[in-house]
Amino acid sequence: MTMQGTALTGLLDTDRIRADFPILSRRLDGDRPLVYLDSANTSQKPRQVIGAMTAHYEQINSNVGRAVHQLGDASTQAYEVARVKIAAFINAPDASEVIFAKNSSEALNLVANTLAWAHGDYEVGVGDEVVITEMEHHSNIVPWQLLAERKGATLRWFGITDEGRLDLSQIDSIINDRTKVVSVVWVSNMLGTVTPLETIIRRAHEVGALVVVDASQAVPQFRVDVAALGADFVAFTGHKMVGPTGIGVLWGRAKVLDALPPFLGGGSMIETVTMQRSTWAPLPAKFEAGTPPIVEAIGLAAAVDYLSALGMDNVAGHEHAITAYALERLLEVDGLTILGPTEPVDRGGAVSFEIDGVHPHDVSQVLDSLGVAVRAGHHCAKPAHARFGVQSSTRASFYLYTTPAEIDALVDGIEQTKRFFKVGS
Amino acid sequence: MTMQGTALTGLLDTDRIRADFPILSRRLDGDRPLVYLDSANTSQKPRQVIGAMTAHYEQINSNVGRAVHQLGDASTQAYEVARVKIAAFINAPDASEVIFAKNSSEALNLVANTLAWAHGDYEVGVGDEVVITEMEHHSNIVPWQLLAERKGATLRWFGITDEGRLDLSQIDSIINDRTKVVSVVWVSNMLGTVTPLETIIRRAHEVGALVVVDASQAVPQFRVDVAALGADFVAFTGHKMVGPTGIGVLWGRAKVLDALPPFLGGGSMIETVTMQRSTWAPLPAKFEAGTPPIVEAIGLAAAVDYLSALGMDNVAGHEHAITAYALERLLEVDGLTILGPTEPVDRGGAVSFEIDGVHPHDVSQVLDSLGVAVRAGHHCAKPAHARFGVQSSTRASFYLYTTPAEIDALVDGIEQTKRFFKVGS
Amino acid sequence: MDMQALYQEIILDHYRAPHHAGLREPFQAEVHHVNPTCGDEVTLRVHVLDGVVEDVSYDAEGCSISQAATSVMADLVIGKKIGDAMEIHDSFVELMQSRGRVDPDEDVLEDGIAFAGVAKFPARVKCALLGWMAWKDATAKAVSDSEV
Amino acid sequence: MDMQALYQEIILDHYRAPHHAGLREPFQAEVHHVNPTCGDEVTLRVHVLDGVVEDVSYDAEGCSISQAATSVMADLVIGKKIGDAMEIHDSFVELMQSRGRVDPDEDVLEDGIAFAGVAKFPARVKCALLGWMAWKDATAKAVSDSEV
Ligand SMILES: Cc1ncc(COP(=O)(O)O)c(C=O)c1O
Ligand SMILES: Cc1ncc(COP(=O)(O)O)c(C=O)c1O
Repeated sequence: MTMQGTALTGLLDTDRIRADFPILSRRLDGDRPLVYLDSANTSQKPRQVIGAMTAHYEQINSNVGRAVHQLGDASTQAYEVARVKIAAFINAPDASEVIFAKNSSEALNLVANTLAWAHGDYEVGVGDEVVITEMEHHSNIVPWQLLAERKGATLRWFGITDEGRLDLSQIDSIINDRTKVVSVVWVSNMLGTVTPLETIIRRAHEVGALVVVDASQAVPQFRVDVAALGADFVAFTGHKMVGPTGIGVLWGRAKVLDALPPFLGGGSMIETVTMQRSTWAPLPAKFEAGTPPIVEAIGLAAAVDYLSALGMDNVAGHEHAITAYALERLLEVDGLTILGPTEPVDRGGAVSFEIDGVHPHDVSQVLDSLGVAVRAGHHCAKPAHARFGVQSSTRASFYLYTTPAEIDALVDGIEQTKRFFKVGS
Repeated sequence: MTMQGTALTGLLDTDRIRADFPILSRRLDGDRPLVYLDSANTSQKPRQVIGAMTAHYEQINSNVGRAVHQLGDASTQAYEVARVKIAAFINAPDASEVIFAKNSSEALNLVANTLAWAHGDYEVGVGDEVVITEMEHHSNIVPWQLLAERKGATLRWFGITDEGRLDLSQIDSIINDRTKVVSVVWVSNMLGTVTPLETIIRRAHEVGALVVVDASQAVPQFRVDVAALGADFVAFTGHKMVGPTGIGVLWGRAKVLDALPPFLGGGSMIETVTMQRSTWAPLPAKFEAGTPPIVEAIGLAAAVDYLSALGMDNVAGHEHAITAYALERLLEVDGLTILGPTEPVDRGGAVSFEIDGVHPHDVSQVLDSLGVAVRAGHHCAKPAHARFGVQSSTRASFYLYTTPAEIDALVDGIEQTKRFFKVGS
Repeated sequence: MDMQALYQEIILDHYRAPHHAGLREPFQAEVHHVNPTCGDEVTLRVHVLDGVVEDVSYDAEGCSISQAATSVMADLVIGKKIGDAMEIHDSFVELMQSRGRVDPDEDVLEDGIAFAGVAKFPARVKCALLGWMAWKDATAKAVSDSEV
Repeated sequence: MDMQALYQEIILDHYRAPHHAGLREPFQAEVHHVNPTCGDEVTLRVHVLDGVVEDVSYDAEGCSISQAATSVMADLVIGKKIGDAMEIHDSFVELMQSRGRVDPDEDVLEDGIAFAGVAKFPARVKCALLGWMAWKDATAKAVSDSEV
């Protein structure tokens, strides 16, 4: 069955949207059109975002927060307006709770690192526990392993069910009085699973633990309201939400951020410096040492404008429709096994799968020769792969520019791959 | 005396160069041309750099090191070629010793942080000493204060002479057997001083200490050869060398980097990950967690191409000629005191000064109204200001596009400022 | 960018001869405020008695705008009831954050109306507010101490 | 992008039925290598005797290219003097890093010439080298151990 057979509802006007993304009209080797199904890895960027950055470099470029001159003023304003826009986009109670980092990974490490040096309430030490899940991206595993190892705390984690959901059956023992911090992914970049954050946050706060949410795949896909969510930290990354590389965001509750020690030391994060000692600037500057990713913040603000103009509910609707169609079509392929939920319920737009008899690298190589760009490997989620007894998988992932015809191209490509490697029917 | 009176030699062809920088033909308020004398804060960017980034976003954009597809390949190549170019630019023995960070500040914090968690030879603990100077940018003070405080080590520093040079008279007692690390600026962003690194490195290595060099103002200004220099770490930042924001570089000796623990944990920096433990990828990946500043690295490579095409010796020659002219003209101004060396010898292109009876903020405000952009404040060097008994200063700083006529505009502006505030002759 | 509009004569007068400068006794609270971006500093003392701002004195280092604003602030609040002084504070902050879109009320702000032009220079707004913020902070401390 | 050129029949044959697969005794050195970007893994054992590569055995998980390259490698080095085997290693590495600009020498590389096409796919070069790197590492260990 191809798209023609189904009446897909909830799709965005992809013709209009695709015209905004120069790369999508690019031709690959053999004059093949690009079928970009690797958006969970990084998204493409519209002219509006690229143009906002170019315009800044050409007309306004200057350092921020330091200069009295006109360019410095304009640059500072643009940078701070970017913060305000991003705060509004995630409904942060206050823009000063929005900290610019270089990516999600740094945002998550910022929390783990400042907890490592914290004294008092937030100190993590021997006997304390840190909770993550088996479904995490390496960027939400390694920082906590380092914290636990360095401070003598114990790392614990939730497992994954056969369906690819979090196994919360032991929640009351995994999150307990010794738990100091719980860090959980919102949407898995490998399995596509949307996790039941509400339950986890409720339990974590019951025992007085901090909650960190890795929203790297969530903020690009649906409307996020950090105030309603109730977590203490939310991390996400610019390049997955039609924004530039080189920028990520940590939203944190002011009360907690204020109580934590600084992360990186240097220019802009100080109140005063003598050779003997220094004191720290108020939020958000306290956590932004050195010249920040200025133009990247401005690019991210343009990305947020772009997403808001489409409407995040519409973006989510598109993702849902495309994912449903992809699941339906992929499930028809003989010898194909999906890792993760096969129903488009509580599920984001990343679909990882295995083809009997063909290694994911080889699948993606043949698909690439047909112009279909997917990712093969462990997708920075080795433990989740190990959970399903595999070392790697092929992943197709979608975004607001993905069309049903591209899903058809993927499925056709998979059939061709099977023929090439002489497997299956 | 104005330019007409002097035969300045060693200048670059600024007419041709300025045509590459769109912002330099911008008009400010009151239709005044921009006289940008704040390049030590951040430099402007040529079309070549902005264009390289736009082209990447429009044609190649994809994540690096993870995907088998054509865009992923091309993006990875471009990113790694950028590393190779930057390695060649500073004559690094091996490209894998070039670590991309988000700015200089992060590069310096990377070293201080990994030393804080190091075990064995590089461990810094009670009784150990860390040496910096009074001339440092806050970004090369605060990380070491944090390290010393957190590990119970002692922070020591070199003072500044009245001429604005490092006072090395006590070098053998300040750098001693207890010294574990010495971190020094190469070119002061406030005083303009070029420090005698050779002497410091020789002494530090004599006692077995590591040497970190803050080359944020050096790499933009003259040919840097890290192999010949002999330090263990060299940090610099993209945005001050006609490159983009959001990227910095740490060069480190492989032997030392290999022995240090990781800095940030996450995707790309691992060899393997299980829930129980992880192992680290070889250099440079070990120190690059998460999606790196890909497009920023490509922009920085374009910057390095731009600088190399001009020739770093020519860039240094231009800087020297302009600085000499600026010093000469500024010294003619009644009531103006230069902080830092007044001779253009071992001196970079940042000139900080005071005007009797007018606060630096007010100086820079009036200059700005004339289109002359300078910086006022502590320039992230509060201790160096305190050393000269002042809280702030006005700083003019130059780069490869600065013309003698812009220096004349500065001096005229200063005279107008004095008239406006009714001070001096 | 009209420098005359920014640097009103009143501002330059206060700058050259600031009122109430120099630290004085008695006082209930002393604070030290810094503008982290430029380094301007003020040490400021407040003495309150029976709900009235009896005295404000300070030692400040900074640009003409921050010095003059502190001087004008001291003139405005000394002798006022705390509540009234806070209202003046609020009007001044509102004026500063208006980007030039609010007309200052001379009856309330007196010499403070000279700062209307500063509101058009975002980088200088912090300068004009430094002394006021210090005063607000110190007064809050003085009040909470006297309540104990 | 010619898939036939990349996936030569020889490669697919080795992939489907790899030679010398499965860990064997005796051995002096065992190493475990991982390709961090994709997760391909190989555990590899080497036994050397009198300067000759007596045996190579392995347990590998990975794509067709990495599996086949490891199989071909074992064929090529087993029974060779270490110095000669290292030379074959060097030719193979050179071929892989040539981006398709070097003509492989069939006398030296035998089935290994089938990998000439891989050199044009930079992302797959690491796959083809995984087993070879493991062998080189293990052999170096075996030699230094036997020297002790
Ligand atoms: C000497 C010196 N060191 C460090 C820095 C910090 O660089 P960045 O702000 O890019 O981290 C600067 C510039 O601000 C500098 O001039
Ligand atoms: C779920 C998840 N967490 C964290 C990350 C890390 O993001 P970044 O690479 O931008 O740091 C990613 C993306 O790679 C992700 O998908």
